[in-house]
Amino acid sequence: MNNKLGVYICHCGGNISDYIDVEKVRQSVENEEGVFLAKTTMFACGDSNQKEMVEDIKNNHLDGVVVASCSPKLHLLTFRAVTERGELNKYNYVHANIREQASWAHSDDKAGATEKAIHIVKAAIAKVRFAESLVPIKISSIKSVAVIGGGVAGMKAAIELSDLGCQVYLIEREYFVGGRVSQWDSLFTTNETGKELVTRLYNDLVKQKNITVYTGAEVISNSGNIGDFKLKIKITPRYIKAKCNQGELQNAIDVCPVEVPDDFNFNITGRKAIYHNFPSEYPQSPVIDIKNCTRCGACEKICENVDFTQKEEIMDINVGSVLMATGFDPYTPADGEFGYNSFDNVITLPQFKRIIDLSNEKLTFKGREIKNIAYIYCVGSRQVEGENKYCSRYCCTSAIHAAIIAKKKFLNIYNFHFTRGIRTYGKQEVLYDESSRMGDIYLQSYENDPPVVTGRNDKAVVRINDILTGKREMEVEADLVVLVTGMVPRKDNSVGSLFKLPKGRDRFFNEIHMKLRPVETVIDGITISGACQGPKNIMETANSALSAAAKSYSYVSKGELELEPIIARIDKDLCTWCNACAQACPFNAIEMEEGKTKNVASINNSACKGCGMCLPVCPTDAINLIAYSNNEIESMIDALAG
Amino acid sequence: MIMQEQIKDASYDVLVIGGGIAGGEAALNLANNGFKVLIVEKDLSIGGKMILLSKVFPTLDCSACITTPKVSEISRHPAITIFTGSEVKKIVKIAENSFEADVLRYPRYVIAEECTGCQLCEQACPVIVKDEYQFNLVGRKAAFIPFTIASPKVAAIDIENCTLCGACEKVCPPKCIDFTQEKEEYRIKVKSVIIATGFKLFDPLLMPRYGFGLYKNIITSMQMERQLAPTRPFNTILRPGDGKVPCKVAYVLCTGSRDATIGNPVCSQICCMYSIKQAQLLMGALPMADVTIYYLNIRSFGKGFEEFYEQAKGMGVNFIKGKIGKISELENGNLKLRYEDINENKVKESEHDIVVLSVGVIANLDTATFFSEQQLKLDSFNFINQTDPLASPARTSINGVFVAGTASGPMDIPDSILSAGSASSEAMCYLIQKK
Amino acid sequence: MTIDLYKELEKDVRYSEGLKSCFNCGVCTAVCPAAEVSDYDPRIVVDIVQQKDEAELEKLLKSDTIWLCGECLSCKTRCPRGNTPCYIIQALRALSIETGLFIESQQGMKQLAVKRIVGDHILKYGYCVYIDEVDTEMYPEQGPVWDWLKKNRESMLERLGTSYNKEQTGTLRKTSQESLNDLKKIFDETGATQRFEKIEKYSSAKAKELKINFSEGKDDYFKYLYND
Amino acid sequence: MVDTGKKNARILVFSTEKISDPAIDMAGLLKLHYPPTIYAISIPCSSGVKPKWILHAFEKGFAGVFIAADGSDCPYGESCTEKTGKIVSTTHELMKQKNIEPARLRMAAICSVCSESFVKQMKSFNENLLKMQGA
Repeated sequence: MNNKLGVYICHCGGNISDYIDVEKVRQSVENEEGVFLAKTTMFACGDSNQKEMVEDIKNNHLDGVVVASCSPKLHLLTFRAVTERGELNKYNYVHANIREQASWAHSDDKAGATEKAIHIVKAAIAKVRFAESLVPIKISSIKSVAVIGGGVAGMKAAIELSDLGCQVYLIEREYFVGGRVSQWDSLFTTNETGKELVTRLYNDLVKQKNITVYTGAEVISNSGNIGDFKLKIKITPRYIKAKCNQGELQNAIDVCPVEVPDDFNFNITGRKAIYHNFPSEYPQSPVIDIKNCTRCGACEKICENVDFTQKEEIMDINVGSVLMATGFDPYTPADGEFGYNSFDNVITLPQFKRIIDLSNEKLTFKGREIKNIAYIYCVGSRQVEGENKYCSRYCCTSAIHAAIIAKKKFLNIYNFHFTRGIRTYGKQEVLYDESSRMGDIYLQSYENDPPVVTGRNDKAVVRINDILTGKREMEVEADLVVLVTGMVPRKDNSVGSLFKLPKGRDRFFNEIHMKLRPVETVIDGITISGACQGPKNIMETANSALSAAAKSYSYVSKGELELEPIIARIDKDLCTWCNACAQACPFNAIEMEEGKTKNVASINNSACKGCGMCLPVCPTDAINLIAYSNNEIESMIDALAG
Repeated sequence: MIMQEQIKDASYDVLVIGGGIAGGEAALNLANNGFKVLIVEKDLSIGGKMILLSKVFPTLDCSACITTPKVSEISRHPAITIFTGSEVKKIVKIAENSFEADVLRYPRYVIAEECTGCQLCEQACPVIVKDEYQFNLVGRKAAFIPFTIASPKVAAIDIENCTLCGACEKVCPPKCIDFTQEKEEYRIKVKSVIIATGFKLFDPLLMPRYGFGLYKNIITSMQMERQLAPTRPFNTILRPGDGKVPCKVAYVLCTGSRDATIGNPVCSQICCMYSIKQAQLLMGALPMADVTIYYLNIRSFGKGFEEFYEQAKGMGVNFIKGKIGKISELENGNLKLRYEDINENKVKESEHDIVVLSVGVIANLDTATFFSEQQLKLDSFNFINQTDPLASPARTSINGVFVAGTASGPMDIPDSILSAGSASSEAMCYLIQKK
Repeated sequence: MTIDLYKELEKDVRYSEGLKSCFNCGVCTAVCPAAEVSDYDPRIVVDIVQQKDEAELEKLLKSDTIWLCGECLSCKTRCPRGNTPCYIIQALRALSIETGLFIESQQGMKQLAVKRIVGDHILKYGYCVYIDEVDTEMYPEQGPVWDWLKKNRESMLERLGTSYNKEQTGTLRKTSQESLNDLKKIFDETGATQRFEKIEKYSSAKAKELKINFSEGKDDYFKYLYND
Repeated sequence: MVDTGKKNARILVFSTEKISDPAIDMAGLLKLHYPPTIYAISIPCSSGVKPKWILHAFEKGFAGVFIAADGSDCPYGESCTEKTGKIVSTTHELMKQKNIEPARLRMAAICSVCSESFVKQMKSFNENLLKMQGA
């Protein structure tokens, strides 16, 4: 039992002390059993207080420390480190959350919040009395990383990790790498095309010796943990032999009688069942879309490299860390949303970008020449009624950029932007200025009065009550209506569920802390990057990919990792080996051990994850979780009840 | 004149210029992966602008709670050396993986290792000057500790304003005041450089029509930030003219941003959000206050930002679309703002008892002079040019020199941190590949 | 209208100088002295022009709005995008006269009065405003003392040291016939003369429509405009 | 304590470190208020709650116990929901033996961003417990 405890209660610069009488909390706990000193501090996490704590621990030989401040997600590790610098084992530290769970939650009831804080601190004191010095479990960490998603984020991260000396597995669900960016034409700010950027990246990628790229590949199961994830990958065949004659293959494509919508072009064009997206893409080999293939055999007759005997493969890989770069889906408007699917000249921004790329000389859609284009902004973002409350951040710039490109590439294009206030943040503002100078027209709707799309002859008419001209009702007869659709999380996010990645309010993957740990997730060893975390433009994606790569690297670089020693412990005197615990354990961490007088359960320390599922099933109450023992929990309950 | 013999040599893997949140994050990433880093910070404390902020959007975490632990981790890290009060004078690239930097360390006139931060010198000093860390809202002494959570928390003598009266020397318990200190010149050898020199705030004196500097109750957003911060100068919000607690507050967005008349056509990316944040904090601190934000477009584009904007509207913050044309002062010190309310298409005037100018982000021109023999290219707004912004945003026109944070353009804290992660990651590759 | 108003407007250098791109911040309106005393809104004018809507432009050219600007150029120095709404107004005014649309608005019609006072005076005297032409009938605000001053102007202006009506240097001197000829030439060359003729021509038509006697000088139509 | 005229029920919440605790933290961050007599003890996984702890809480005077379960988000495996459910039913039996109304123990899955649902659960649980007190 620890009985020389130091307790620190943080003001958090007002975040706590504005609602909680911090001094009263201090007075209420200073006479608790075992408390040697109890102090308040403006910023517990500040350097000077940390120094003071170190001195206190050393000078007084404290054997337990409690800091009552913010959520442990923020600063548990900070204060464990302080405890360690005070030469006390860091597991003798207990964190009390009196900010998120007291001052902020009960800012409407100062007395109630103070009362609650007192009990929370007392419970932490009760717990720290039972705390013991522990040694972290060391495990070896495999110096390899799985990067899931082969868009720009995944490719960039893979190259980086490989440069740093890791073995990298790049796993792409589609048959070609490049992701969304390969679908875009000219990009802001460089005017490099998406294809060029992607080509540049995979040229770098294939130069690296220690990157293995799997396309048509999906992770289907995951076991293991940080340092040693065991992934099963299902690789669907291309039905084309690796080395093939390009000319023959083109002929094979030409003879294929099947035509299906081309999702690379967002279904505005068709493609064959044997296809590739664009000439220079990677891998340089087409693929047979077996779901739509009728097995007519026409291609086989022409090209000897077609091989229908190829089989699905299952691969096992072993990695120390997983980097998620699964990207986003463009929002798909509901039927009838701004005329989508009601009028055939209403399309989405991604479709529009493909049309610009695919048209030459004249901008045409469904055989008609396009002159007047109406862009309706914030479709699927900033929804007043729908569930996407967030701003997709990239779309204003992207739509304006596309409008400029269209105007420069084709003659007589008139752009009308139906906005909700343009958000070309930062240097992107110059683009907004440029488009206005080129004669683009900007209109803005009131928040509760969005533009309305109706049909007239073969045109779509977009009507708006325009803020900028003093509520004037304006209408534009458009040859094409472009719905500026935002980013939404991937529809098929099964890989996220597989890794149990938590999602934020916007349903994108969530980081631990936007500023402190922006690319880490609560699942140890898994980092996130790019638009799977939330809308981002390409530059922001590259930054987050590189940050995530550096973080994943830090998990595997040393070949060894320290894990929390919070595992189950068997009381061999009480154990009667009934096998219930072993059955409850999801990690096969419990085995029978033959003792002298009886058989007992035994915990495999490196397999136990400390979930505690074995605890309630034990008929003799012979299992406790370290740091969550009966003593600790029950004394906390006593303190909270008192 | 410093004699050649006095130049001190030292070598590190990476020189990080700027000890703000971006420089600090980059240094930590590098140091945690085993590289030796030198941070050169011009100011007396590390932590940059972020350590001086109140709370951060959109989570309303207190800024100090995020910055101070990072700062203390940086200052404790065995692989990181910090020079505060120091300037990079010149950098020459000799070859790949080989740079030579001349660094000047200005004297603090206090023996930093011995100072206990007791503040007795501060009490004894008879000289009072404006406190730049409180953005001139209050005064400080010529012998002073920059601010309560400064790192290092060590006194310094502001020699420009010191009268050399010796009062501080007499009271200092460890006798660590030393007027004989001289500036030290270092020649530093490094293998790579990260520039994280941050940004400057727009100076509203350049926009006389807003009356800043002329009318007392017009302050900058940074001055309001200080009034809201935990280490605030007053224990409440006061308007400077007469010390009255304000009840009608106006925010003038795009002061010095998106404005060709002062030569900065781009959007500063942070002002909308920090103004919305301050508005929420003000409504908490002064429940009777009435806060109006005059905007052109609200740019709440980041993760959770739009929701934060909606939250502010829900709390009753007024948002009026229209740029302020002019501000004039009334006899009682209140201010009259003239604008066109775009939503209603009407010219209006409104009276406020304090006006906060939401000043924008301007390039820090210090960076232009670092390199003399190689050219560090700047973009048309004088930020550091990113030579491959889409694939390698941290790269500059000099191989081996990387940029982190707002030195390359306006960005918020999360983006700065990601940018620092990106810069450190690229620097690591550069170091490993060229070994 | 057969004429493409936008094409005409774009020919005017003041239009291209004045309108770079407008993002509707409203600062021009906020600082505009005319907006302070009327419902004049330069931002809306710019926005309409920017939208390139032929019908709206025609409405604008027929409206009172474009005649409310005082051409003080306050807007020029404040616009964050470097536009000059005032230049746009100047171009619109010129186009309104050119197309004859000015006679469709009360304020526009007054161009005739301005032409006949300021324009004609310059050609006649070399001065926009000349003492001989200022009387209390047209400018009652001068007060009765003006009648005395005007009657005794020669001796009074002599005593004040002016060169009134004399062919020498100094204020109020007589403009030589040679200079007046030069002025006329400038007006001819720059198109001012032609514009004056257009004002007269379109005004004459308007007077006919209103059944008001139209000849020259301070005729009934002039008085109708002047007293409005 | 401020006498609001109405006392709140004392509720013990077992939350989980990675899933439901972040939601409870976020409720605070968003200032979604709930009665201050609700206390959370955070554990790794909701399927590790021992029935004796729950009974101990009732013994010590808690009016209700709430298990903020991981549900299908549990990082330790699919079986969590089922196992937590089993703990609740076992404990309900034990409670009956001790004449404690089973309604005093509740469980619901609280995901890492389910702040609003947490607060709603707490308010209704509090109301119900107060009614039971009154009855």
